[in-house]
Amino acid sequence: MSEKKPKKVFMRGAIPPDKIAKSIANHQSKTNIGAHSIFLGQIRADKVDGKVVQGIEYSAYEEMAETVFHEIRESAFEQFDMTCCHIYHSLGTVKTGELCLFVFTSSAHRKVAIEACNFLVEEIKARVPVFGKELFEDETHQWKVNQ
Amino acid sequence: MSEKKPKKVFMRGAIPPDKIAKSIANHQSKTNIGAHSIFLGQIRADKVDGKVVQGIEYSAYEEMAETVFHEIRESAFEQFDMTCCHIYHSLGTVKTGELCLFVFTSSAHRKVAIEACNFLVEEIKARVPVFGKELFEDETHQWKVNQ
Amino acid sequence: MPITIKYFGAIAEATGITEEKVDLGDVDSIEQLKSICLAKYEAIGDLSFQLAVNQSLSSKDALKDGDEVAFLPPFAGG
Amino acid sequence: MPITIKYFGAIAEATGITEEKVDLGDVDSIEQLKSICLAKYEAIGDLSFQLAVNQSLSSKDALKDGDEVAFLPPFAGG
Repeated sequence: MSEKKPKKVFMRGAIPPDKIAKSIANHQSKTNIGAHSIFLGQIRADKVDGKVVQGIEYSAYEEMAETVFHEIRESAFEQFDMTCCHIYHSLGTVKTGELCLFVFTSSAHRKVAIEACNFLVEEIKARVPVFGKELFEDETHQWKVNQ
Repeated sequence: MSEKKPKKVFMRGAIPPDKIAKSIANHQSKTNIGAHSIFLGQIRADKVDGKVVQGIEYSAYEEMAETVFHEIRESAFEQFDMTCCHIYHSLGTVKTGELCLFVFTSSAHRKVAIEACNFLVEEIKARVPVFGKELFEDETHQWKVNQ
Repeated sequence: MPITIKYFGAIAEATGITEEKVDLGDVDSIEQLKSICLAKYEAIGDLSFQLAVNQSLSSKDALKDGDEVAFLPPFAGG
Repeated sequence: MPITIKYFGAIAEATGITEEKVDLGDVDSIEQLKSICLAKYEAIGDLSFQLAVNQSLSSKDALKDGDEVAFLPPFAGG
């Protein structure tokens, strides 16, 4: 429970795969961990009325969003016996095929890590004031809405 | 469904974090993917009668295990609308803090990727003939049994 | 009563601004503020949004000096 | 009837070997084979295991020429 202090979630642009490798490597000294669960959101090239999404431009009500991210982490630590929990979300433009969300949970046992990760993903999608502008190749756009 | 051909799951020694980054990067050209779910098994320094596990030496009935891994993947592709599915498992010695299992599923939507990943992990733990010798610092050992 | 209003995403696109400071006079409820904004920016009437007061989606209706009210369109994180 | 027997993990440790080819004579059932092995390697009597025939955990009892029988201790993958 040593990582409960507020941590910055937002980062500019896409999340590089190397960041995920580094996060994993940073946990190899924590030998009470038996399982990691990771969720990654990737930008899909959805087709809308014949136009293809080229990327999403993310914006947020940043102060509120960081507060909600923190509340969600606290709530996850209360419910699940996690060792660690990390969340990163992009702001600005993320191109199709690139990563916009990285959720990483660790625990002694697999079920805890997996359930905590699922909880975090659902909470993030439902509760965090992040907005996404889907950009088309003809420079038009539409606003994304989470299902 | 293009990756249903049999693929080798076993690799010698620990799974390096870089392998995970590379697998993720390899999927950035597949722009029909919206979500990845990853499970990682890491060796815990469990304490047994005052002795601490230093690592696990994995062995397997390899021919049967590769067949079962293949059946599990096929079954996952039948049940879940996955874009891709990758499984890697260590053989030989993996030290505490290192990774021994890497399960990676991708799909257009998060629920499919997450459920498929969970299915694969449970099936692997239950059905694949892999054996683990937990090594202690005094050169004694005990045989691991999945719960 | 001076307050700050913030607009995000599709709402900011409709209002043409992302933030404004206004003095509401004797207006002191969220519902009244909402009516004022809808009259001022007709385009947001067609959009769905919820309101946060001081970064929280509370349901209370009272407004006080210095509050920050945010118009939030549907969330799209992840 | 010649068959191959494989031993894994804790079972191989108890038998001291990982594989042997045996001629079972007129023995042609898994149950008989199991009794023979338990008599030959007493230590495996205390261990839990299941048997695979030709890489499959089938429940059929008949053995035929060239079958591969494996003694599998509890699984520990992942």
